[in-house]
Amino acid sequence: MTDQYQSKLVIPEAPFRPGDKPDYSFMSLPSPNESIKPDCMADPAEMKDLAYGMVRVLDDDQHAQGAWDPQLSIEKLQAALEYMVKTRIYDDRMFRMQRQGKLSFYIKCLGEEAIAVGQAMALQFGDMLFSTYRQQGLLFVRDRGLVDMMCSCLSNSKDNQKGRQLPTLYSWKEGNYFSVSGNLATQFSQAVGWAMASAYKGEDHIASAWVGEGSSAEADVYHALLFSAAYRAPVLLNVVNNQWAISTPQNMASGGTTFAARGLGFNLPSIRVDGNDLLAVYAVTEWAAKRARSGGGPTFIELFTYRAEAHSSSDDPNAYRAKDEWQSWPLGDPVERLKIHLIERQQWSEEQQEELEANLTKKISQAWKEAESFGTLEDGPHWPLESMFDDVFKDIPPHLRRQRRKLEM
Amino acid sequence: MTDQYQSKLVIPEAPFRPGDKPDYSFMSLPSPNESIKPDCMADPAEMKDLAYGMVRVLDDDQHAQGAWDPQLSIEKLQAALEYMVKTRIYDDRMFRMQRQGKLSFYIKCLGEEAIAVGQAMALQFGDMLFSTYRQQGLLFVRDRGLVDMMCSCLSNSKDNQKGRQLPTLYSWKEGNYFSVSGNLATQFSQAVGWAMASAYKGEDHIASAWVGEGSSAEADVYHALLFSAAYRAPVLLNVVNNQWAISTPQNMASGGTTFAARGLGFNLPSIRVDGNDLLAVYAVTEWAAKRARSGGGPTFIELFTYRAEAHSSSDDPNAYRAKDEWQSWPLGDPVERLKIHLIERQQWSEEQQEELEANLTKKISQAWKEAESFGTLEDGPHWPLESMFDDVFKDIPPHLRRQRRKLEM
Amino acid sequence: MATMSMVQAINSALDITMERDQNVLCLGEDVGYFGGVFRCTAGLQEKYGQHRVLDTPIAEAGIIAAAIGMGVNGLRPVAEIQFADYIYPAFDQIVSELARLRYRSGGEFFAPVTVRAPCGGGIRGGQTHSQSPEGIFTHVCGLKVIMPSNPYDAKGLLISSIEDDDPIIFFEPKRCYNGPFYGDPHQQAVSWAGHPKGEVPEVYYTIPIGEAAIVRPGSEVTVLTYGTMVHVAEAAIEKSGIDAELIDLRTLLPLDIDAIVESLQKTHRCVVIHEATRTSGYGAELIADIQEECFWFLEAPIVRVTGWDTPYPHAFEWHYFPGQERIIEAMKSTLET
Amino acid sequence: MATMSMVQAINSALDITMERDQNVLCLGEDVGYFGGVFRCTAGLQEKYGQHRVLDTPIAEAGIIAAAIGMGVNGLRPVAEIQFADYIYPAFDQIVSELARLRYRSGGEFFAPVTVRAPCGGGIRGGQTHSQSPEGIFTHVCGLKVIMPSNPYDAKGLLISSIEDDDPIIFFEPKRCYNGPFYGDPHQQAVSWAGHPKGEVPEVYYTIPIGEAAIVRPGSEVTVLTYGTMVHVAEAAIEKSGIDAELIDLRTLLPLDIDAIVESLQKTHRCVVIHEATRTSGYGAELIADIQEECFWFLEAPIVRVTGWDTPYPHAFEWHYFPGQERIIEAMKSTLET
Ligand SMILES: Cc1ncc(C[n+]2csc(CCOP(=O)(O)OP(=O)(O)O)c2C)c(N)n1
Ligand SMILES: Cc1ncc(C[n+]2csc(CCOP(=O)(O)OP(=O)(O)O)c2C)c(N)n1
Ligand SMILES: [Mg+2]
Ligand SMILES: [Mg+2]
Repeated sequence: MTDQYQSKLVIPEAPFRPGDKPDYSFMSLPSPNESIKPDCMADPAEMKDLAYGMVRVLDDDQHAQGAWDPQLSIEKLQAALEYMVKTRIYDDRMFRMQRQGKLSFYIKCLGEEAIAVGQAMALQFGDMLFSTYRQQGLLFVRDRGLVDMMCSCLSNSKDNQKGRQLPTLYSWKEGNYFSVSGNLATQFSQAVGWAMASAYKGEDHIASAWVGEGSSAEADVYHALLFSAAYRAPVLLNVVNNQWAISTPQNMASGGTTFAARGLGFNLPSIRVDGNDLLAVYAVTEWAAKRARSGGGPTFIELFTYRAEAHSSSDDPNAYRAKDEWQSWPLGDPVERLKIHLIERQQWSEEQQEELEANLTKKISQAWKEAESFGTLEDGPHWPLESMFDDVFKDIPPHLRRQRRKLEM
Repeated sequence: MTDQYQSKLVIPEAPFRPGDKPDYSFMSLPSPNESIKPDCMADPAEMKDLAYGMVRVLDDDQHAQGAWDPQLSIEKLQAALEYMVKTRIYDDRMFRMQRQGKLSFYIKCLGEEAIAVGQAMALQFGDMLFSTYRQQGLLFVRDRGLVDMMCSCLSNSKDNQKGRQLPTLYSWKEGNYFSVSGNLATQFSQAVGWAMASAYKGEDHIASAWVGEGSSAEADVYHALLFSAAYRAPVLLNVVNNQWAISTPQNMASGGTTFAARGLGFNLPSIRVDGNDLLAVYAVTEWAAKRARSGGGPTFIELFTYRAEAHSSSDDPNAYRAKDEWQSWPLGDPVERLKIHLIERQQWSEEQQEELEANLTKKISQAWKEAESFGTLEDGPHWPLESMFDDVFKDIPPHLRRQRRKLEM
Repeated sequence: MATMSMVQAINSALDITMERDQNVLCLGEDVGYFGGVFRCTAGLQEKYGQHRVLDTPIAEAGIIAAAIGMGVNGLRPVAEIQFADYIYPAFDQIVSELARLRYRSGGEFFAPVTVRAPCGGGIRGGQTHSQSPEGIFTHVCGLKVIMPSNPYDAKGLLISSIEDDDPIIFFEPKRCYNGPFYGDPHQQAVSWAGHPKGEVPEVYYTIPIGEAAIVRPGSEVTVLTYGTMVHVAEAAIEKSGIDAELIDLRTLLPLDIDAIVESLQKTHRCVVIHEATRTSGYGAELIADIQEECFWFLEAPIVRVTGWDTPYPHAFEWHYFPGQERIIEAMKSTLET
Repeated sequence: MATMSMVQAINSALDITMERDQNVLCLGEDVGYFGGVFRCTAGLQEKYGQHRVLDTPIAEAGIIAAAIGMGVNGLRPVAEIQFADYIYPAFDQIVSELARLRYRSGGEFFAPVTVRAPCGGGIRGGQTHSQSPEGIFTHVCGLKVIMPSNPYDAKGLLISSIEDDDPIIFFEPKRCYNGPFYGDPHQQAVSWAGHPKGEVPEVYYTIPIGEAAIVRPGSEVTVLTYGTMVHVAEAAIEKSGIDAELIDLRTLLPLDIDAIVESLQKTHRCVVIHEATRTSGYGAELIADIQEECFWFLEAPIVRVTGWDTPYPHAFEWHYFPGQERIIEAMKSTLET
C-alpha cells in the first residue's frame, strides 16, 4: 500500500481496550451536595448546569445527601431493592437458558437495574412506557407476570406476542408498556406523539421513552427533542449512557460533551444523573414527571451507568473491552449501593438479602418450569400455525387468506 | 362537533399573521461591541455565549465596530456590494421571466444576499460548497457565467445539467459548487463526508454547507452535527434563519432557543451572526474557516436574516404573513447597509450605485438574450432527447438501451 | 350534490371526519395556517383550531412517528407528506413501525394512521416533485395502498381510510387535483365541472377499500391502471377506436384480483399502465399475478406502459410521461396477435 | 487457491481493494475495532488503521450521507449496514441522493459507494434481523443491486462493485456466510470447505456485474433465484429428480435477461424463488419481463415461491422460509401441464 495520505481526521477512541488496565480516575464525580434542585417548573435557562454535572443522592458511603434526596419510605426502598434483585436473578436465569439453547437470544441489564426500577417507581401506572430491550425492570415494577415474560422469551403457545418477536422485545398493553421494536430509537419520537395525544385529550398521563446512548445518534432522537420542545409534550426523554454500544464507546455518539447537553439546544431541562443511584434516578424522574404533568413539557435525562455484561448473548466483550472495566467503574453496582444504604440505616441485613435472593431464585425457577410447560421455541407448542397470517391487518385480506390456504396444504 | 377535549398541547405561533401590525421591538439586538472574539482555536466551552448573542460589526449607523470587524479592504467591500447587487438584479430578472412563463419556477433570496456573498468571499475557491436553492450569491462570487446560470434555469440545450433540474437547483463542478438537491437538508451531512475525505487525504480544502432554519429539523442536520463533531471534520455548518419556512415560522423548528444553541450539544463552536451585515458574516466565516483549516473541526453558524419575498414563485405570502414584515425587520436590508457603510466612509456614492445597477441590469439583459438563444424550456432546443437515458448509470445498461430504442420509435 | 375538484373533495372528507370524530386530526408541513401547499386542508384550522390541524417541523420521520404515537393513544391522525417524493425520510417509521406494529405486538397495539401524499408528474415539478412511489409500499406487508383518480372516489376512499384501523398510504395524483388530465399538455386544461366524477355529495359516504371500478366496459383488451393514467388511458382508448375495458384499480393493496380476472376472461388481453418507473413497479406485480391466474386464456403477452427507468426529467417531462400514443401502441400490440 | 467462507471471501475482497487503492475505505457500526458483528471486516482496522476502517455512530442515514460526500471527494467508500433490516433509516439518502446524483447533476458529480448489508432469514433473528429488501432497490433507478450466493462470487462481485463508478447495493445472504444452506434447519450445518464455490483464489479477480450463472443445466423447467435460495433450490431439484435448469441471477439490476430467455427457450417453464415477501417482490419483475419476452413458447404459468406477505415470525421461521417442499411442488405444478 502506498501511504501518500497524511490523514488529518480525528477518530474517537475508547478509553480502554483489551490489554489496557482500566483507570477512571480522570472522571470527575460531583458529590450529592453539589447539585441544586430547581423548582420543577423553573425556566430551563436557569438549570443548564444540571446537564454538565451529575445529580447524585447516595454519597461514597451510600448515605443519602443533598437537595435531590427523594426521602423515600423504607418500604419503597426495600421494594426497589427487591425489584432490582428480581431483575438481576431473572436476567441471570434467562441468560443461562439461552446458553442451554432454550432461548434464541437474550439481553441482560446487569449493572443498570436502578434505572428501570427507579424510573418506573417514580411514574404512575397510567403513564406509557416506550422502552428498549434493556429496561426489563420496568415490567417487574409494574408486576408483569414472570411466566408471561418467560413465555414471551420462549415464543410459545402462551406468548402474548404470538411467537413473533425476539426474546426481550416485550409488549404489554394492559401494563402500558409499549411494544419494543428491534429497530433502535424509533420509539423515542413515537412517545412524543403519544404524549401529544394525551395532552390533546386533556389527560394527565405522560409518556416516558428510553434510548441507548449509542442509538441516540438516530434521527428519531432529534425528532423527539424537536417535536416535544415545539409542542411542549408531556414526555420524559431518557438516554441511558451505559458507555458502550456493542463494541463502540460512548464518545462516538457524545460529540465530546455530555448527552444531557444535547437537550439544551432545544431549551429543555436537561439533567445528567448517576444511573447507579436508585435514589437519584427516582428523584430526577419524579421531578420531571411532575413538571410534565403540570404542563411544563419534556425533560431530557441522561442516565449515567455502565453495561456490565456483553451487549447480548451474541457477542463476547473480551474482544473489544478491557478486562475488569466494570470492577473499576467508579459509580459501583446499583444493587450493592442500595443494599448498603439500607443496611447502614439498619433497615436491611445481609441475611435478609440472602433470603430475598433465595426466594426470588425459587420463584423464578418455578415460573420457568411453568413457562416451559406452555412450550419452547424449538419444540413448541406455539400458537396455531395459521395465526401467522393474523394481525398483518386487522382483518385478513383475500391475498393473505390465499397464502394461508397454501401453507396449510 | 362535541368538544369534550380540553387540549393541553402548546402550539408554536408566528409573531405576526395577516392583519397584525409587525413590531419587532421585543427583539433584543446586541451592539457590535458586545460580542467577544475568541481565538479561532479556542475551546468551544469558552464561547457558549456566542450561540445566544449575535455577532455584529455594522452598528445602527452602519459604522464598523467591535472585535469582529474583519478590516476588509475597500476593494473587497466594493466587490461585495457589487456581488450583492448583481444577485438582486439577477433574481429580479429571473422572477419576472418566471412570471412571463419563460421559467417553470423560481426562488429569490431578496434580503439574504449578504450571507452567500460574505461567506463565499471568506472561503477559498477550492472549498466545496453544499448550497441550498437560496445561496445563489455563492455562484456570483465564484464568477459563474450568467449565461450558464440562465441556461440552467431554462433547461435548454446549453444547460450543464442537461435539462434535468428545476431552476435554482444549480450544479457546477468546476466551481466546486455541489449539485443542489430538491430534497431539503440532505446535502448537510454529505458535506461532512466530503470534509472527512479532505482530511483523510491530508488536504486543506474544507466544506461549507447551508440549510434553512425550517429544514434544520431534518435528520440530516443532526447527523451532520454528530459526525462532524465525532471526527472533527473541517466543515462549516450554516443554518440560515430567515424566519420562515414557506408559511411556517422559525419557532416551529427552534425549540424556543436560538438555532446556534443546537451546536452546543455537540461541543461545537456555535455562533449566531447578523446575516444582514456583510462584515459580520465575513468575519465569522473567516474565523470558522481558519479554525477548520487548522484542524479545529466544525463550526455551527446561525445566520439571522429575513426572507423578504415569497418562498418561491409558487406561493403568495400575503396568505400567511403580515404586510410590511420586511419593512419592520430591525436588521434592515443588507445591500442598503453596506452601501451606506461605504458612503459614510466616502468610498461610494449614490451615483456610483446607480451606475452599478444600470450596468448590471444591462449585462443581465444581454446575458438573458444570449441564454434564450440556446433554447427555452417550452420551445427548446433542449439536449438531444436520447440524452434522457444518460447518466442514470455511468454506462447505459441493456434495459435502458431497450427503453431508449422504444422512445425513439 | 355539488361540483368539487379533487382538492375540495379531499378537504370535504377531512372536514366531515373531523366533524364526526374528534379523535381525527391533521398534521403536516404548512397544513395549518396556510391550509397546505395544495390547499387540501384549507379552512380546517380556522374551523377546528390549532390543536387539531397542526403545522409541524419539516421532518417527515418526525411527523409519521408522532402520528404513530397519537394513533396508539387512540387518535386517528391524518398526516400529510407535502410531496410523495419526500416520503422517503419517513420510510423507516412507515415500514419498520407503522406497518408492523400490530403484527409484532400480537395485535396489542396498532396505529390507525392515514398518510396522504400528492404524487405523480406533469406539473413541471422536476424529479423531486413528480414521483410515484406506490409500488414500493405495496411490497411492505401491513400497509394498504390507495390512489384515487377522481374527486368522487377520493372523498369516499379517504373517509374509508381514516375510519380504517389499518395504516393507509393514500396517494393523490396531483395532476388531477383541479381537473382530469388526458395526457396532452397542450390541450386546454379542464376542470372537474362537467365530469361525472366531479359530482360529489356534500355529505358523508364511503367507498370500500379493495374494490376496483370499471370505467369503461369493453371486449377486446383489458386496460389496468390508476390515478392520472385512468384519464389518459380513457382518452387513448377513445382515440384508438379499440373496444377496451378500462379498470381503475383505486386500491392497489389489497388488490381486487377478481374484477381483473373476470375482465380478462372476456378480453384475453391486457395492458398495464403506470407513471412510475418500470422495473419492479406495481405493474410487475399485476402481471405476475395475472399471468398465473389467467395463463390458459391469455392470447398475448401482457404489456406495460410506464415511466422510463430514469428520474423524471424537467425538460423531457412529456417524453417521460406515458402518454396516449404509447398506450395506443401497446393496446394494438396485444391485438396484433 | 484457498478454502474460504463467504465472510472470509468478503474480507479478502475488502483487503485486496484497500491494498490496491488507498481511496477505498470502510465505515459502519462496529466494523472497526471489533471487525463487524459478522466479522466481515475483521483484522482490517489493525492492518489499515483507524482512519481507513471507521467505526461510526449508529445512524444509517449519517453513514450513507458521509459515504456520499466521501465518494464525491474521490474516495471509494464501502459502507456496512449492520443488517439489511436497518437500511431503511438511510432510505432517503440512498434513493433521493446516492441513486440520483449523477443524473441530476448532468453527470458532473457521482459517488461510487458500495453499500454492504447482510440479509435474509433462517438464523432465528426474528422480524428485524431477517429481511430481504432487494426488490425495493431494484425499483430505484440509478442503483445496481447484487446478491451473491457463495464465497467465490461474493469476492469477485464485491471487488467489481467497489471498482464500479455506480452506486451498488450489495446484499449478503447471512444464512450462507459460513456454509451453504440447503433449507433444512435440522440437517447438520456444513461449511464451505468441500463446496466448489468455497474454493477462492487469494488474489485479485473480478466477476462482471450483470451476468447470471447457470448452476445446473437442465431441460424441463428453468428455476430462477439468488442468494441462499440457490442452494435450497439445488437441493430441491436433486431431491425431486426433475431435470431443472437452475440459474443464479447474482446481479438483480442490471438483469441478465438474455441468459434467462435462452434457458426458457429450452425449458418453456419457469419457477421464480425468493425469500422476500411475495407481493411486488423482485419475482414479480422477473415474471413480468419473462412473460413478455417468452410468451409464445411458455407452456405453463410462471410460478413464484416466496416468503409469505407477513413479517418474518420468530417462532414460525421454518414455515415462513420457502423450503424445498414448496419448491418441488412449484416445479411439479409447472410440469403438470
Ligand atoms: C436501526 C438499527 N441499527 C442498528 C441496529 C443493531 N444494533 C442493535 S443494538 C446496537 C447497539 C445499541 O447501543 P446503545 O444504544 O448504546 O444501547 P445499549 O445496547 O448499550 O443498551 C446496535 C448497533 C439496530 N437494532 N437498529
Ligand atoms: C424533504 C423535503 N420535505 C419538504 C420539502 C418541501 N419544501 C421545500 S422548501 C420548504 C421550506 C424550507 O424552509 P427553510 O428550510 O426555512 O428554507 P427557506 O426556504 O426559508 O430558505 C419545504 C417544506 C422538500 N423540498 N424536501
Ligand atoms: Mg449503550
Ligand atoms: Mg427559512
